[in-house]
This record gives sequence, structure tokens and C-alpha cells, in this order.
Amino acid sequence: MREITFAEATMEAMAEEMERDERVFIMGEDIARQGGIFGQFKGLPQKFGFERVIDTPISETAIVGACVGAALAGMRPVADMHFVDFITVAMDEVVNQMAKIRYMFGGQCTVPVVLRAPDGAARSAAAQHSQCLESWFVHVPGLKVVIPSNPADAKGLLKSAIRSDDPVLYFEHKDLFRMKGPVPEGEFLVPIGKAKVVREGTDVTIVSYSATLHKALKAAEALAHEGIQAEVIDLRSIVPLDKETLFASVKKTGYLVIAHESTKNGGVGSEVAAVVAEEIIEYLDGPIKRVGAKFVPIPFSPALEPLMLPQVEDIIAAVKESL
Amino acid sequence: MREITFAEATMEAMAEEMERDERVFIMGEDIARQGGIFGQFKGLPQKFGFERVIDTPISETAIVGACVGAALAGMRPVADMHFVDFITVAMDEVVNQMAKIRYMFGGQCTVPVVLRAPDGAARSAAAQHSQCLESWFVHVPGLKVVIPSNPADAKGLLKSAIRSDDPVLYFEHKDLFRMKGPVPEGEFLVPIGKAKVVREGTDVTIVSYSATLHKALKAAEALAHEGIQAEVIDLRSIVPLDKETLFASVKKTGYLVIAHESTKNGGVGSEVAAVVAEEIIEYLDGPIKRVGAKFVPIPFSPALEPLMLPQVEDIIAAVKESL
Amino acid sequence: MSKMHLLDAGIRKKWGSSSPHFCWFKSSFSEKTTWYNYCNNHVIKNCQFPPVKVPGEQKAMIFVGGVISLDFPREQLKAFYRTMYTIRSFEERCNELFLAGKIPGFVHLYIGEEAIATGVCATLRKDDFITSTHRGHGHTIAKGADLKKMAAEIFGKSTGYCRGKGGSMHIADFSIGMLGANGVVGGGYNLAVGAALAAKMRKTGQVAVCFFGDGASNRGTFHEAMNMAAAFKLPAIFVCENNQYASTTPYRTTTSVENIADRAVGYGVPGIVVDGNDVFAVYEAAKAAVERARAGGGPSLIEAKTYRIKGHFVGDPELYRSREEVRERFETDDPLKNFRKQVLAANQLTKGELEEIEEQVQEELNAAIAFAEESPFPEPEELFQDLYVEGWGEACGK
Amino acid sequence: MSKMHLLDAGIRKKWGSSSPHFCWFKSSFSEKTTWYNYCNNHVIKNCQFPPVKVPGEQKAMIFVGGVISLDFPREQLKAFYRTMYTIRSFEERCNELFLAGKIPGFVHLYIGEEAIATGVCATLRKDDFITSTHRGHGHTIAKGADLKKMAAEIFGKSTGYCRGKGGSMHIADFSIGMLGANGVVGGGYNLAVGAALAAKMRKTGQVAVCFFGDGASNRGTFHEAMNMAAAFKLPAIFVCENNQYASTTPYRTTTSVENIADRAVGYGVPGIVVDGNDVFAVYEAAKAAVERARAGGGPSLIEAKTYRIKGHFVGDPELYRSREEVRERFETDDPLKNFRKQVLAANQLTKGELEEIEEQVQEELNAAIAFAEESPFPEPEELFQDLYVEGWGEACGK
Ligand SMILES: Cc1ncc(C[n+]2csc(CCOP(=O)(O)OP(=O)(O)O)c2C)c(N)n1
Ligand SMILES: Cc1ncc(C[n+]2csc(CCOP(=O)(O)OP(=O)(O)O)c2C)c(N)n1
Ligand SMILES: [Mg+2]
Ligand SMILES: [Mg+2]
Repeated sequence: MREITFAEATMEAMAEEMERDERVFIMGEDIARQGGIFGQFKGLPQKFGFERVIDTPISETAIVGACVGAALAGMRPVADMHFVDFITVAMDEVVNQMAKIRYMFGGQCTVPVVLRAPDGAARSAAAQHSQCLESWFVHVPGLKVVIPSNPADAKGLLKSAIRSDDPVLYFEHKDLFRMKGPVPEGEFLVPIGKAKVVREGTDVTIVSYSATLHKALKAAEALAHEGIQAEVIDLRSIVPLDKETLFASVKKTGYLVIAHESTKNGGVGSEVAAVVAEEIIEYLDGPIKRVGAKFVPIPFSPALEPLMLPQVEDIIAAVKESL
Repeated sequence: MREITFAEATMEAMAEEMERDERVFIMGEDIARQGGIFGQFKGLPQKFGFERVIDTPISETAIVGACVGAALAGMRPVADMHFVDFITVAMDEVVNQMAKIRYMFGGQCTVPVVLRAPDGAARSAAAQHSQCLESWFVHVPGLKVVIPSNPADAKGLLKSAIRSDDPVLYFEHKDLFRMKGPVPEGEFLVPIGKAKVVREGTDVTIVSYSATLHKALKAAEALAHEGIQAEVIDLRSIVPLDKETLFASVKKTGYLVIAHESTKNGGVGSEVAAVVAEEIIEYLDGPIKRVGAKFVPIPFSPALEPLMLPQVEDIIAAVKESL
Repeated sequence: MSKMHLLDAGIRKKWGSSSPHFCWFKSSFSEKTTWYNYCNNHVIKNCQFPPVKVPGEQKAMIFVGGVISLDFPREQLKAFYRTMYTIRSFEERCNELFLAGKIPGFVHLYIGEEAIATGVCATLRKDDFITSTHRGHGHTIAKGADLKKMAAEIFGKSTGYCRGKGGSMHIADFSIGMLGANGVVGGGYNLAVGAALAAKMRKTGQVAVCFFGDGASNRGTFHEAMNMAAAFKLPAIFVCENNQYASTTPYRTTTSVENIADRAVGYGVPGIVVDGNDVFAVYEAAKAAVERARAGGGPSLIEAKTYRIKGHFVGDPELYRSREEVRERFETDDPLKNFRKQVLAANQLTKGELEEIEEQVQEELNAAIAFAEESPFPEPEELFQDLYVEGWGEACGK
Repeated sequence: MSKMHLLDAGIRKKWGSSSPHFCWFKSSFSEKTTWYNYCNNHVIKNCQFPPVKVPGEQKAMIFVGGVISLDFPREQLKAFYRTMYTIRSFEERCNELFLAGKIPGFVHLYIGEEAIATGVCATLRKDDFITSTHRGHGHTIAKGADLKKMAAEIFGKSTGYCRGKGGSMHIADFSIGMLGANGVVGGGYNLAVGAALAAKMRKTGQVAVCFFGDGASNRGTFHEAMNMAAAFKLPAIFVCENNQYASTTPYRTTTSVENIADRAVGYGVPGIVVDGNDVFAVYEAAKAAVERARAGGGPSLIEAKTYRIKGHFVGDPELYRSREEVRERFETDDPLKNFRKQVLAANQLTKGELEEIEEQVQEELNAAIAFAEESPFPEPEELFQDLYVEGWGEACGK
């Protein structure tokens, strides 16, 4: 299969869906003239015009709020958050409007909005431009949350997100945009709510997603050299959580480690750990270990940033502690 | 000891601290002329003037942002959020400014701000006026988070919060404001980060806080009739979590149930469960059960609201499932 | 000219406004609409909307009530009254029913502000959009909602607009473009911007009206929405209901500007002050703004000056104002009384006609409330319905 | 008067402004400051700040550069140049060092905008507050920061202002009232409001200046901060650096108003447009606003028109504008060149004096960068320091 980058895969998804359905459009800061700060929109306005690929004011509440309003009026908008750090600015629009409107109004309407948010630390962008914030949204009924780790899933999940009649948050890690991988051409959908076993193993389950998944795979390889066969699961969707795949693996291996880049405390790992400890604790043969960012804001200095973030060695260590 | 209401206890804390330190002031919507929508500020402006008890515009970003700015300029501000639901509006100020400033600037400054936020469902206030959102802030390094369940703690924690040089979120449940209880007069501080065993027991640990704690106590009483002795812990602080008290109890009972009003998924219960499953799983003799709100926005109808919220029976059922 | 002076003095008295104003008016009782533009004692005839710029402090314009012509078709006049009277009566019933313990939650009444929703919505098509506020009953009725479903919703019944999930603060009717009341003050601005954007993209000719309060005008969302709508020339109309209070705080204690409409200057769009207790004036202001929007001229900001007659919500102790203040306002400037006086004086409608409308409305209301009272509450299984289209409450762990 | 016409034409050419403006100026070379107020060819002498209201479209005022007198003490002139030249050179070094791979993260340069920070900060006391932006080096230097600590911070070294935790986007120096650069566009407004509130409550006479960009002016925080500052009459000065771009979007594509300063009308405060490439003009505008604020007159909004000479950040491919546009702007309107021309023409400073300053600055910069390069990176244990005052990384589970 031809290989394209993660950024190109999202472009392809956008273009295909915009072609397919004229109600789809995208708005955000610096996406049209610039093609997106990570190049993820390059060429899109040339194909669909500046009216469907819209450079907005620096007004995150208006971006998200207007997308919700446009959805209520019959469109299928995609919003780009520039950096997920600024989703905080539009938090009311996401949590109190986008997520609640359908339920609050008794199912009278649908809210087909996709909110794309580049996240993650990449080369010393410091405390306000490096966060991963997906776990907050586990706590917000009404949203779906997806977070691909590779170009194919990037395309397939984005297409599914755009076709979803429910609002979807789509988190994309900055460090992945340049990752290359095989991506099916044309129609290719990855279902929302389905995790994927990306490496089979028998001794321990490592659950991860997004950029950290690749660290988990590296850890699994290193562990294999020591005779530990780790099964690695890419969650891909955080809401809804694919408990079936998760539980099947844990039942098999008896050990569980969860790794993600966001802060360990209150992270998605906490939810995964809690679900397992609640529903299938009897299958566990050791403690559930979580690997996440340390409990500080992301420091600027290249001497500190890597210490703050979870690394391959941290995952290896966690697996060994769990066994 | 004399008994006063929760609202009066917070008033007393405010008044004592404002008396003690002229840098302390409070701002928010409808607090001065009205005395707060729950009467929790009644009489305060008469004592300290409209310049230290400030009615603001409906501008949550300005309320929180200005409190942070005033703190940097040497004051010790308290902000009132009216309803915690609107903390979403000021989420950037809370997460990207208040929480990060001290660390990001290398410890050059302190940020002694208290953010008070009435939360919880009370009599059909519906989806946008009933939420509990404390769990998001477990995930935000730099904040302290407290959440009292009774008048004495309300006073003692608020006084400690105001004296803290770090930013503190102070959640107060609407249904508690009228609760009466004994409150020490004058100087009385409850340390931040210390949980409290409010009922001793040997068979199961029930962890709770805020209004739900009282449901946990009722559940414990009911269970006692069936011969199950539940130990009930009031967390009081969510950040930092008092693992010592928590672990001591779980080690003793071997069973753990966590109950809170906020959505079960991604709630504080997930973090507590994860911490226990990570650090002392070997002491557990059964699954960790979480009791929280159902995974929907809070519905208006009095026929649905109680079904959505965790009730005494849900806690009892969870305990029985865990044993 | 002397009439102009009188008007000017009247405005000053009524709204305590101290600076010179523009005002616009239509010549009374003429067939053709003639616009005059009045400023600092100059009158310019036949000006356009927005008005040509003339020397003088041009902050905002005033549409003056009282000189607006009554040359409406009688059916329109009846419709005005029917809507205003329905709102008034609906709210009075809500008040009683709430105090009788029959309505759960909060209820914010629109009494005293009826002319605004009525005048504005009368200029709209059925498929035009509106976004509303916590004080949304009036907007919903004026846009043409079903009183039965409204009442049932307010009672929390499963036959309500939102199947009981929304309540008074969250009524919506998407079939008539009513995109929802909003419990978040200032939460509706950007929704209206989005609806206007959709209308523009799809070239449907629809417009979106955003109702909001004076207090809401201090939310940052006001600014982001106004700027985006203006920069993108969207067919949006922002209608501020300046009822002099934001809950407990009097207008000028927290708001920095004399007229909310003056804020239009910051977005290069027309800013209009209108007497919000004069349905004719509101109608004319809205009509001009709606026509402009439909024609691709972009957004306008209308400030309708009014007064909140009831407490912020039913049960409000109203510690922040005197009974006298309220009584005087209501006695001297009730939009329904204003209307009745005008149409009767001009012999446009008869007392009998007005009374007939009142009777019809009362009957309709009786039926609506009976329907609400008799309707069942939602069943427990409805709790998990309406969250996701696919409906996976299960997967998310009820 | 003919001079006035020339000026007016000049403004139109330079800023593409099409509407008539107010302008203010000081009589040249006089001892006493005389303010003139110019509007639509009328000149009013000796007017106050804010100016008396005269007929004409009063949206905002213009302080015109070039007619502002040079009657500053020589030491002040030298200080202006030293600051502007330091900023320029510091930024040029950052550019090089970043391209050489020595600086991590993002760097946003202030080249071409030096006159603004310089002119504004020259009106401030050491204990006055400023809040800054992602493009904050200039503000920090102008407020009097230590270049060594700045450079070290940008390198991520433990000797930096923030011990390496902040970097270019998060420099702060609380000892001189510099409350921090901010990575959140529009994140500084409300911090400045709070600092101003603190100053007012404590009656210290301090003021707070908030620097922000044209793009930032569309954030809702602008509105909430302006309104609160105006409603509470706080000693705050909002300084917009309108450099014609918000990252990649040209000013008018996303901003609805011709002059950001026009937005002042919405808050009832003075709005001032000033030539941001003329340090004298900026100084005078800021001085008037600062004096007003200190005297209890409340906030002002100053818009300094300028141009961003470099890319949005170092490494920006600048696909959204032409090289020619940039070259022409820099050649014809470089604030440093403007200054040199003016002071040399007026014989206020000599070429030799300017060169001496340049040499001193270069030396200081060499020392600062050497210090930064030689400084150690933070130790691993520093990761957990500076979070809480009590320092309980442990309790929170490192
Ligand atoms: C974002 C937000 N902040 C605060 C509130 C609480 N609140 C509800 S109504 C109200 C006053 C609104 O005043 P105004 O906008 O003038 O509308 P009115 O009630 O006068 O119609 C406030 C502060 C809220 N609902 N949302
Ligand atoms: C809330 C927020 N939204 C978006 C960004 C990304 N961003 C950084 S700088 C910038 C442009 C700022 O433009 P302007 O305010 O004009 O300042 P300038 O860069 O021109 O000095 C943007 C969009 C951000 N940092 N914060
Ligand atoms: Mg109001
Ligand atoms: Mg700019």
C-alpha cells in the first residue's frame, strides 16, 4: 500500500468527506492561507475555496460555538483548535453546549461537529503549548473522543468522526504529523469505539494510544528480549472505551500497564485502571501500573522536558513492577 | 459547641480572614447587593465595604483572571464562581494561568487565590446548573482542591485555603449551605490534604466527600443493621490526596467503594481506585466499586433527576457487590 | 421640529440618557415609509438604513416609539397583541404555578419585556433562527411555539418539547428555528453566529437573531461573536434586552457604557437603540436590521431599552431595588398598556377586538396547562435516551 | 494648517485609513506642551486629555509622529535609543542563535515594533506593572530586565529568569513589575486588570499596562477586561500593537473594525491611535494615558500602528505575504531609522553618541549570551521544584 504521512492522511480524509458532502466545512486559525501550522490543511482551500476552509479570528469561543450553531442549522462543521491547550478557552462551548444540547433538548437535534485538536509535547513548546487534555472529556457525557496513533487510523477515524451525528473530539499528536505509514486509498473507515491489539502477547497487557503507543511498542520489543511477551492495545477511542478488547487481553495476561503522555493523576489511565479493578479484578495477578507525565506543568528546558514525559524506560519499569 | 449553618461558617471564615489580613477580598456576581445566591455573603459588604466585597460584571474570565493578577500584585483574592458550571468559561484562566504561573516562572511568585464554586444538583436546576466538576482538576498540576462536607470543615478549609500561598479550588455543594453543625469559634483551621475517618468500621471502606458523604453515612448505617461495618472516609481534599488515611483503611477492611455525585466515568473515584489498584492491590479482597452520577447530562424532570444521581441504595448495592 | 424636541426630552426622561442622540422615525399615518434621521436638532429626510453619517456624536441611533406609524394591516396589529398578551398571560400563570409548587427548577419571567420578542419575531420567517436565554418563554412564544409543549416542558413532563429533560431554562423548538434557551448567560451568541454562517453558506436567505441581556453583554462571547459576524458579514441580528438589571446588579454598576448599542462602533456595524416597550418601534428597528442582513449587509446590534418588572426569578427577594421603582415603571410604561392606548386612540382596533383576543388566549392557556398537568412524567428508561444518536449509554457504563 | 493636511495625507498613505481622524500634536520645539486637537480641518488649541468632544466622526484620536517635539532631555533621548537598539540587537541575536539550533522552542521576534515597548515603558515607574505576550522580549527589555537572565532563560538554563522552566514565551521579572509573557493570546488582559485593581485597592499609585496584538483584540478576554477596568475605573492602560498580522492572517480579514482603538467607544474610555513606529508619539500617548490612570481617571486604549518585519516566529515560511511588502515597509518606516533621522536632523544627538550607545549595547549582549551559553542546564531534581510553595510533589505522586 502507498505510504503517506499522518498529516496527509487527515488531509485526505477531509478532502474525501468535503467532496462527498457539501455540508462539511472546516474553520480555525491559520488553516487556509498557511495550510495549518503542521501543514495538515495544505492545498485544501485551493480545492474547496476559502469559504469552506475558513481562517478565523483568534476567537476560540466563536470557533467552537459557531460550529455548534452551524451544525444545528444543518451543516457538518469541523473546528480546528490550533493547539489543544486553547480548548480551555472554549470549554463552555464544548462542555455546556456541544456535549449537552442533544440530550438537554430531548433529542430534537443532532450536533455533528468534529473538534480537531493537536496536542502533546514536541521540542520545548513549554507549559501552555504542550498539553494532552483528553482525559477531561471522559467525564463529559455526550461527547465521543478519538485519538489515532498512525496515518491509517488518522484517516479512518477522521472520516468516521465527520460522519458521526454526535460531536466528536479528535486529538492528534503534533509529533505524529510527519509519521509515514500505509493508508488505504478512498473509502476507509475506522469505527469509533473499537480498540486494536497491535501486538499480541501473553504476559502483560500494555494499553496506550496516540504518540505514546510507539513508546509502548518499543518497550514491548525490549521486554521481548528479556522473555516477557507484552500484548499492546491501541485504544484509539477513549469514549466509548472498548472494554471488550481490553478485558479480553487482561483476562489472558493477568497484568495491566497503561501508558499515556498526559498527566498520570486523573488521566485516562485512571479510568482504565478503575474499570478493570471494578469489573474484572479477579483476573489480575499484580498491581495495575500507570505511566504518565509527572505532576508538574511541562517545563521548557530541554534538560527537563524529557524527564517530565513518560519514556520507554518508564514503561519497561512499570511492566517489571507489575509482574 | 454552638451550631451554625454551612453558609454561616463560610461567612465566618471570610470575615475572620478579611479582618486578619487586609489583602484579602472577594469578587463575584451578585455577592454584595444580594449577599450571594445562597446567602453565603450576607452582611459581608456591610462589614468590609463594597470595595472588598465586589459585585462584578458577568465576566468569568475577568473575575478569575483579575484575581490571579491581583494576587501577583500582592493581594490575596477570593473569587466566587456563582455556579461551578461556569468555571468552564474561565477554564483557561484556571488551568493555563492560575495553576501554571508559579512553576512556569520558576517560583518567582506565589498565586494565593481561592476560587469558590458552588456545585451539585439541587431541585431540578437542569444540565447547566447542577454539575460537579472537581475531578478535572486532579489532572491539573499546580492547584489544590478542597471540598468540605460540613460546616466545621467549611470554615476550617476556607480559612486554610485563604492562607495558602498556592491557588486553591474550594467546591461547596449547594445542598449543604443550609446544613447546621457545630463549628468552633475563632481560629480554627482544617489542614489541606488531610482526609478524615468519619465512621470507623472493619468490613469495607467507603470513600466519599461533599454532600454525598451524608449518603455514604446513611448507607453505612443501613449496612450496620445487616452486620456490615463500613468505615467511612471523608476525603475533604482531592489534591493532594491523603493516601495515608486511605491506604490504612483499605488495608484494614480489604474492600473499597468510592461514592461521589459527579459522573462516575472519569471521576475522582477513578483516581482513588487507580491509586489503590496501583499501590496496595494486594490488600484487596474484592473489586473496587465506584458510585457516581449516570453517564448523561443532568435532566430537569423531577422524575429523572434522582435516577441520574447516586443514591443511598446505590452505595449499599455497591458495597454488597464488592464484598 | 417641536415634536422632535418633545421626543428628545421624552427619551431623556425615560432612559436617563444625557447625551444627544440620533433618532429615526417614520412619518405617521402615511402610506409610504419615510425615514427621518434626527440628530442634534437637524432632521435629514429620506435617509437610508444605516443612516448617512452626519456631524454629531454618532454613537447609536434611537427609534422613537410613539411617532412610528400605525399603518399596519389590522391582522398584524392583532397578531402583535395576541403575542404580547399570550406572553404576559403565560408568564403570569407560570408565576402562580411556581408559587403553588407545581413547577420545579428556576423560572425567569419575561413580564414587561413582551414588546421586544414580539416586535422582533414578527419580522422573521418561520425558518429564520433565534437563540434565546434563561428568560426565554417570550422568545419561544413569539417565534410561534406550541404552548402545550412549552407548558409540559416546564412541568418536566414527557410530552414537553424536550421530553422533560430541559425545563424552563432549556426550551427549544428546532422545527421553527428556535435553537434553544440557554442556561449559560452569553451562551447563545456564537450559536447564532454559526446558524447565520450556515445560512450564508447555503444561500438560504435565512437570518439568525440572538437575544441577550444587558448583563450578558459583558461576556467575552459577545465580543467574539460580534467580531466574527461582522468580519464575515453574516446575516445575524444581535438584540440586547436591556432591562436595567443583571440579576441583582443595576446596569451601570457593572457595565461601562451608556448604551450597549454604542458597542457596535467596535465592530463597524449599525448600533440601534430602540424603545423596547414600544412594539412598533421594535418592529421597525428589527425590520431594517433583518432586511440589511438578508441583503448581505451583515449584522446589526439593536438595544431595546426595557425594564424587568418581576424579580430575577420567581422567588427573588429583590433586596436590590425598591417596590416603588418597580411600581412606577410598570404603571407608566407597560408595553401592553402602551399598545392598547395607541391602537385605541388611533381607532385601529376596538376594545371588543382586544377582548376577544384575550379570551381566546386564556382558553388556549387553560388547555395548555391542563395538558401539562395531565401529561405523564418521563419513564425511568428515558433517562438514557437522547444522549447519542447511536445511543450507547451501555458502552459508556450507565 | 497646511502641515495638518500633509499629516493627514501621510496617515492615510501609511495606514490605508480612509475616514477622517482626530489628531493630536504638540507644538514643535516649544518649552511648554501645547495640545492641539485636530479634526476635519478644525484645530482646537489647548484641549485636555481626553479631548473635548467636537463635531466630527470621533472614533479615535491620532497622535501624529513627526510633529511631536523633541524637547526631551538628552539623557531621555539616549535612553530611548539604547532601549530600542538593545531590543533590535537582542532579537537579531536570537534569530541567529535559533537558526543555529542553539535555542529550543519557539521564538517570536519584536523587530520593527521597538518604539512601542520603549515609548510606553519610558512613562512607567519601576513598580508599575506590565503584562506581555508571546512576543515579549521587547517589553521585558524596555521594562528594565537583566539581559543575562533573559538570554539564559531563552536557552533553557537554570540561571534564567524562570530557572529554564519558561523559555522565550514565558519570561517574567516580578522584581520590576513584569508579570510575565504569556503563551495564551489574550491571556494577559485580565492579569493586568487584576494588578490595576490591586493598585487601586492599595492606593499605591501604580498602573498596569497590558500589551497585546491586533489578533488578540478579537479574544473575548479583551472585552471582559476592558469592561471591568472601565466600570471599576482601574488604572490600566491597554496597548495594542497592531502589526497588521495575526500569525498568517492579515488584519482586516478577521478583524471587523478599521481601528482597534475605535473599540474604546464600547467602554466609554479614550481610544487613541498612535504611530507605533515613532517613539515620541508613543511616549506622549502613553504618558497621557498613564497620567489619567494615576489620577483616578480610569483606563485608556492605545492602538500603536506598526508592522511585523520578521515572520510570525523564527522559521515561518511566510506564505501569506510578499517579500516586497516587507522590504518596502522596513525601508521606509523602521522605528530606529526614524529616530536616528529625527534626532540627527534636529541636532539633538550626534552620530558619535549613537554609535557609542551601539557599542555598549553590543558588549552587554555579548556578555549576556556568553553567560547564557556557559550556564548549566537545570538539574533533574529541579523538575519538581517551584510547583507548590509547600512543595509537595511527593504527595501528588511525582
Ligand atoms: C456564564 C454565566 N454566568 C453567570 C450566570 C448566572 N446568571 C444567570 S442569569 C444572570 C443575570 C443575567 O442578566 P442579563 O443578561 O441582564 O439578563 P436578564 O436576566 O436581565 O434577562 C446571571 C448572572 C449564568 N447563568 N451564566
Ligand atoms: C488563545 C490562543 N489562541 C491561539 C494561539 C496561537 N497563536 C499564537 S500567536 C498567534 C497570533 C497572534 O497575533 P497578534 O495578537 O496580532 O500578535 P502578534 O503575533 O502579531 O504580535 C496565534 C493565533 C494562542 N497562542 N493562544
Ligand atoms: Mg438584564
Ligand atoms: Mg499582530
